[in-house]
Amino acid sequence: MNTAPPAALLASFPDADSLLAAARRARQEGYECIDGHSPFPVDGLAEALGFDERRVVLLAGAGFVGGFSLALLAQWWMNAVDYPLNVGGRPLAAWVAFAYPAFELACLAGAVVGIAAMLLLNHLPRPGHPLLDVEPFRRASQDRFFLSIATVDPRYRPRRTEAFLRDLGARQVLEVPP
Amino acid sequence: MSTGAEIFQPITVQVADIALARRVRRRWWLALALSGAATVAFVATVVWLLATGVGIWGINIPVNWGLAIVNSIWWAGLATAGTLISALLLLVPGQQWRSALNRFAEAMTVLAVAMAGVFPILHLGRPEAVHWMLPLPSTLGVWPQFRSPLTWDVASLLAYLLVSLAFWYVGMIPDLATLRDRAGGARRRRAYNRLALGWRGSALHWARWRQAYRAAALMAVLAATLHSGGAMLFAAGPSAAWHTTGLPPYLLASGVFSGLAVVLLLTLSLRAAFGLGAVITGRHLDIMGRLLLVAGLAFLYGAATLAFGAWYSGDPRQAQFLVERAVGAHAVTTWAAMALMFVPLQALWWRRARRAPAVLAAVALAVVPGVWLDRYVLVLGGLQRDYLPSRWGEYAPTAAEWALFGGTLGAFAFLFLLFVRFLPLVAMFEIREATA
Amino acid sequence: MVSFAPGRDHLAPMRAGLVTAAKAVTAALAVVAVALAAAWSAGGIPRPPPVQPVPFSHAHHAGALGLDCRFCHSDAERGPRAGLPATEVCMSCHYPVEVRPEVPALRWVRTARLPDFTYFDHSVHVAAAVDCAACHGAVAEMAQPVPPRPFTMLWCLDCHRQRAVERARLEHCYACHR
Amino acid sequence: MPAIAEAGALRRREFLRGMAASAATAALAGCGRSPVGAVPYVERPEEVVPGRPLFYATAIPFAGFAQPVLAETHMGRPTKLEGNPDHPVGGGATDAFTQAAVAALYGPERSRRPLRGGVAAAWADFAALAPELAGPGLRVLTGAVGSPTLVRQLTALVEEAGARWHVHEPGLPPPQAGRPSLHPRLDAAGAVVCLDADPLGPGPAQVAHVRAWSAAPRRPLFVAEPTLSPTGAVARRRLAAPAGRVPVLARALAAELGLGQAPPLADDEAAWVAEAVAALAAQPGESLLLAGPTQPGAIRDLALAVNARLGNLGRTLLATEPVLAMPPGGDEFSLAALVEDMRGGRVRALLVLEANPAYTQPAGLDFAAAARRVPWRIHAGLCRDETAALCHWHLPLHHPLEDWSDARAVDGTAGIIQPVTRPLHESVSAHAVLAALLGEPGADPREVVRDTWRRRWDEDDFEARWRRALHDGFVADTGAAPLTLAPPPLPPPEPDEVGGLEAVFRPDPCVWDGRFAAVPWLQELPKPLTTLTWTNVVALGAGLAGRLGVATGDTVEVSAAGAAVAAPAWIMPGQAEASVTLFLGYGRRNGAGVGRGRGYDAYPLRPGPQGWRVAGVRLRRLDGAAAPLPVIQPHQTLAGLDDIVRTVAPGAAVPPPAAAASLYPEWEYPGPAWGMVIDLDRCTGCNACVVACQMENAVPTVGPSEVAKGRALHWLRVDLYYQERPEGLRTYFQPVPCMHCEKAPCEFGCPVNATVHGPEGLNQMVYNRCIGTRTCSSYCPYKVRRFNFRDYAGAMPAAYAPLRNPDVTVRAQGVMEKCTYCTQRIAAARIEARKDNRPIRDGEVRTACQQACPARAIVFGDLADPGSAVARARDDRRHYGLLAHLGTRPRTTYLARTEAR
Repeated sequence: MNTAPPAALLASFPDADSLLAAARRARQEGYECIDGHSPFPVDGLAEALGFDERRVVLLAGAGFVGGFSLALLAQWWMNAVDYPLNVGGRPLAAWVAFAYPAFELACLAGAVVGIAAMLLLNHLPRPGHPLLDVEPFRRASQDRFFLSIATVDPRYRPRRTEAFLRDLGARQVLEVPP
Repeated sequence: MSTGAEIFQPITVQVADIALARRVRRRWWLALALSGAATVAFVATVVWLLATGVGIWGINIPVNWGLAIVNSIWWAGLATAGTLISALLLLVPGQQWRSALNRFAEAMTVLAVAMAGVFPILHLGRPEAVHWMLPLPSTLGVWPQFRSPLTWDVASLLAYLLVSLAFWYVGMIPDLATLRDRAGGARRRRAYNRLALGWRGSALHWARWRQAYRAAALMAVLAATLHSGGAMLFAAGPSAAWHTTGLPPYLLASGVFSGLAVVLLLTLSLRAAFGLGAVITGRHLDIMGRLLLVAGLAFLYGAATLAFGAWYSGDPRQAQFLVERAVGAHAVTTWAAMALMFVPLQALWWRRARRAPAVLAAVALAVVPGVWLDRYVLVLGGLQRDYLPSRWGEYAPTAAEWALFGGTLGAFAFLFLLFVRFLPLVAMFEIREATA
Repeated sequence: MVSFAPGRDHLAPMRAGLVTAAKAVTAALAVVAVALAAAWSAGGIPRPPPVQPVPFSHAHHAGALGLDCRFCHSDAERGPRAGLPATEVCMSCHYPVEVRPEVPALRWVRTARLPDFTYFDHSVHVAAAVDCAACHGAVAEMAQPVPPRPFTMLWCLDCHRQRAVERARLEHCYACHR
Repeated sequence: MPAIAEAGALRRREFLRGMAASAATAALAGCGRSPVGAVPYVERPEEVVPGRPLFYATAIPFAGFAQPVLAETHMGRPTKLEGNPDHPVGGGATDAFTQAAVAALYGPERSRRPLRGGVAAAWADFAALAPELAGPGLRVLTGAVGSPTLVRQLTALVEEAGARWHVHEPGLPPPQAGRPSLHPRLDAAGAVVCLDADPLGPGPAQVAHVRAWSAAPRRPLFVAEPTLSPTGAVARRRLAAPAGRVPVLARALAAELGLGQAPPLADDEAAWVAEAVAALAAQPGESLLLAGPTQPGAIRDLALAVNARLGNLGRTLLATEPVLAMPPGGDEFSLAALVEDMRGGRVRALLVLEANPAYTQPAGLDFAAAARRVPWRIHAGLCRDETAALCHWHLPLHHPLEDWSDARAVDGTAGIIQPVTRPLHESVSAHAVLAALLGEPGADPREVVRDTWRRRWDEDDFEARWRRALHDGFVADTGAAPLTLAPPPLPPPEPDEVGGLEAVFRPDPCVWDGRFAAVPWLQELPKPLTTLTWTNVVALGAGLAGRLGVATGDTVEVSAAGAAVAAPAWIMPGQAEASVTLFLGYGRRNGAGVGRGRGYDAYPLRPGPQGWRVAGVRLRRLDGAAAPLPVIQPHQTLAGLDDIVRTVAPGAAVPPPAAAASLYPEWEYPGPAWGMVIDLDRCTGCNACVVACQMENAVPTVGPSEVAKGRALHWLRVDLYYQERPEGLRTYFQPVPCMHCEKAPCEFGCPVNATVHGPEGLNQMVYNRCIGTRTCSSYCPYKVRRFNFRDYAGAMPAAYAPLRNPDVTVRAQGVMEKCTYCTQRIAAARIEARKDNRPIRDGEVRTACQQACPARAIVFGDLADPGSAVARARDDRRHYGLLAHLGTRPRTTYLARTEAR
């Protein structure tokens, strides 16, 4: 047992519902630096922890629109402005034709931007996160559900918080090493 | 109350241990060796081709597109099915059926698109100048020509490949984390951790991940639909046999049809190989059977519509294309295709047949080559009987062309085997979600 | 709410490294681009003049003596190639008729090279009052002239696009290619 | 064409010597990379502007007749031959053989140096030996001879040295000594009937005849012949009759006109004769009956009598003194007589001058065995052919483009042949060889030729006339002197031919009697009526084939009089059921370059040096799979599509197409809008345009295996369609170059802008941008694009490199190529016009195909200029665009074929 204060407390729960309940309680208690960890996306958990954003979706949409217009513009400039050539008597600015690759590239841009946004906002990749050094936490990607409260949380009190977690129904409460 | 341990552990163990198993079955090694040999042959043929040029193929004027293009659109068609199963069904609310299949269906898609992309490059007269199809600035000051359906094809193949690759990988991240956490050795653990980007199942991460995943799915579906197996390359040209708006849906339908058959084959073989009966249940097979039947009928309808249109158009040449198809040089191929695609398919009207792996396998094994033959007839039909009888010509593929086709089959199998061995071939977290 | 993300981030240096690498690459590309652009505008990387069979100075003949280019390169206004003066042309100035020695055919080394796959006609450019220097540089100031810039397609196009009464006239492929 | 002063000509050859190096480098200049070194002249000739071609008037002899040409030379190397527009014959047009003659100049099959017993020898040695060969024991065997100088030398040899002169011309019947030459005037004839005659077919007079016919191609033409010929193909009414049956038809026809007794006829024959007679009688004095040179002399006399009766003599049928010279005495100087003498040991020395009896000898005439009894055998020719292999001495001769000589055109007009380049090999002039035999070893051929003309012209203005002759390419007013023919007595009727199968012989339309077998461009030239290349076949009728169970490509054995040949069969439309056709010129054994061992040799079946028909033929199918034949166009029917070759009744108009609505913008085409109109009434499928295009645009050949794969490279093709109609077989020729569509599907198919539209309406193909996706060809409804599946240009023998037109890019492997409307010619005209600030004149730009066409079927020019010939042609009632309903707006359009129904 090292003397330094832990980085966080980690409470493990048997199933998603108890984790969800625990998360709600913790919020009511006023805890702020809390997070849930589950082997699959638990509906409502993030919202229960106060998550409320659509940035990823919006950015993906922006990527789609941006990609489309950029591709359209680039094609028009290349084929109609920079080197206009009579190609089979077709119009120089063949928007209908340009729309096809533009749409495909828009799809690419939308997907890439969306995923990139997700990774950036999630601060991923981060293979070295201390949680990953906690032996039991390995179950978090398999069959266990965890609630973590960081020690930096203003409402954190070593004894009280641990007790709080226990009477939330946590199977065990662990200390995350700093 | 049942805890996560009891519900989730079995599936996790079963799937994860396929990738993590220390000892590998001999069958896997055998398959890998075979497909590896085919891949080597493929590379050798490519080298030969690049050294001597497309003159070693059977192509000519008028039939200047041969097996290469047939294979390309065939592979591209297969791919669409994977996208449909995983991405489209993901967007359909309230169904978890896909979870058992989507992962390797996506893998199939990614590999198939890659194979589809190989041929257009190999078939160039001067492959060394392929980069001229991309908008790269140079002292020539000349740009690609974006009215060309071929440029469209380059763009859409590229987009489709990257989108489906991204979609596949993002969906795999949480399961890679599972592998990390079950991996024995430190090195494997580190490796899977890197691949999983340090995923720790945080609620917020899940939330944003879900948004990104769905967005990617939508993009994949759009890309796949528009690409429709490179149909534009044919439909946009003036050839009487191709010049119809019905062609893209036709190619899309047949692509999905053949793709579903391939997914079905993969499903059955993986299910048998790894005893995944619990994960991939009879219900999955039943639904796959229904889907295959529906796709087949849709394609049949499409084919009928095209034929009717050709006849109804009153254009002698379109009619002539029909006749040529039915009784011409490739009549045998045409009817073989029809028989392979639609006769065994009818078995799937019966529930019993749909739940019998043997029957399903037989049907799928007939459909896949059937659709390939249909592609063959389609491509040749547009070229060998063009507007002027003086330019009517024939075409016979050479050994080099067959070798390249076989080579891509081998390469596909090789890469897929590696995927099966080292990556989670079923979306574990989705099944957890479904069973919870 | 705040996601649980305590201090120890093993990947922070990696991400930082990535960012710096990205910056470095971009900078490098920019530098190269600028250099190339400069090279083109300034006429590329000038080659050193080759060793010619006789130490002939253009600076002297065209500069000091003020001979017209066409005095020696007389084909420039008659045909596609400017041509090299027949040895008798040199002789006509350098030797009086009676003491004219027997000379072998000279073998010059080309400095101005027409790019592959292009057809250039001097006579029509002369007729269009294109100054020789426009392509060959200030020959009158160079003892051993080398073309000031590589004859790239873009460079030809620049001129064609400016001079043509009607752009398409000189911008189309068959203007130079056949 | 610059005037060539004598001095100029001399200086030209000097500088050519000096230019050797540069000429070599210039040869490479066509391939893109410019040479590193540059060698200026020491003294420059005025007329040479580097990069500009020079034209010299000369002639190419063919079967004794001069084909007048202008030779285009680049820095001293000939690259192209055009007809001589000022010449009374041909009016600037040429035939396929003449177009390919320049290729023969560079042919790798040409022998490099004199040989004695197969080892290199010196010309001087022969010159030293020659005088002692001259004498009564000397025999000279030549082909048909029309060259005044050659005739003078041969006569001298006969008269002074007592030598004997024999003539053997396998492809053509030689004029009987003393008989006048007959000149049909197709332009003057209002109706023509041909009895096994093929005036429009290949031969020395083809250009003259086709040009005359094209004056009004819609005249009634009746043809009865055993095998389809170009003349039969354009006939209004054609009867397939065995050659043995033609005499009967002739007598019936004569009887109808009151000459002799009418033999019994079959119904179709009677119908044909009735129509023919009606047409002849309708315009007495302006009709013409032609009996083919392959028919017996009696029938030719009969035809003459009929023409006399119709009053055609002197009007549509002219007679002149013989154009070709013959040794006096007829058969005594034939090849057979020579062989007889050789066998009898009466020949001490034999000089074979540009003839190849060892190959072209008829059945049963063992030339080789007989020749072995001759102590001195000398062969003089371009190649070391079958005959050369039998001779002690082989003397390489100059190609006509390297030589001084003279010759007479079909109308007798004489012309001087002058060298336009330095000899490529250690060859000599035929005149030098004969001069050596006459005891003047060192004679300069130029002086020999000048001597001939010095004797004809008075001395004082000789130089002027000589210069003029060189400049013009012909000597004015030297046409053959006309004679008035007395109508010959009616020949006694011969017994009718008994039935049974007959074989008729024809020179191959592309390699003639075998002399052109080494020219790849002629080997790959599709035979006009089969589109077959690189080989010959036995043509037989569908009915006969059905009876024997023979399919096209099967091997059949044709046997007659003990001899037999095995050959691939070809089911020929319009073939008389009772006759099969064998084509000469294949199965070459020596000195035939690429032609060696191709096809089968039909000579062993030939009854005599001039035998055109052998009766009592047996035909049987040999076992073995059908061989794939290198055919350019496998499908030769219209498949019921009536929008490809349009036909109209005389005076009728093609219904105007429904205005093709277009969503696309109208493009402005400032300045010249190039366009081409091709008149299907005029085209006789002679293929001159095809070879002209290949020579002008440096189109390589691909070889038989690639042709069989469907990879032929001709930019311009002549589509061939057969159609069985109630009124008989119809044959259609449709030349198809690039259509240069204004809404070109190929262009929008190209992903890299390698083919785009120019401001003058040209569909531009940029080879160095092409990456070979072949989308353009897939999208081209006319399939006029050709692809370099392999490195065809690089695979050509290096010897042909100097033949390449330096103004045209050499296409690499993997790129598309196609007709460019000869853009290099347009560019040259554009530059000249720009230099003196004027628009390009109508007719200033002429495409190679247009220039070569003897029928004037191709018109090219500026559509924007309403006065231009092409614009006027577009206003013709017969004008239509091929597949115009596709909305491609082709710039190349057609005038429909007129058909009396």
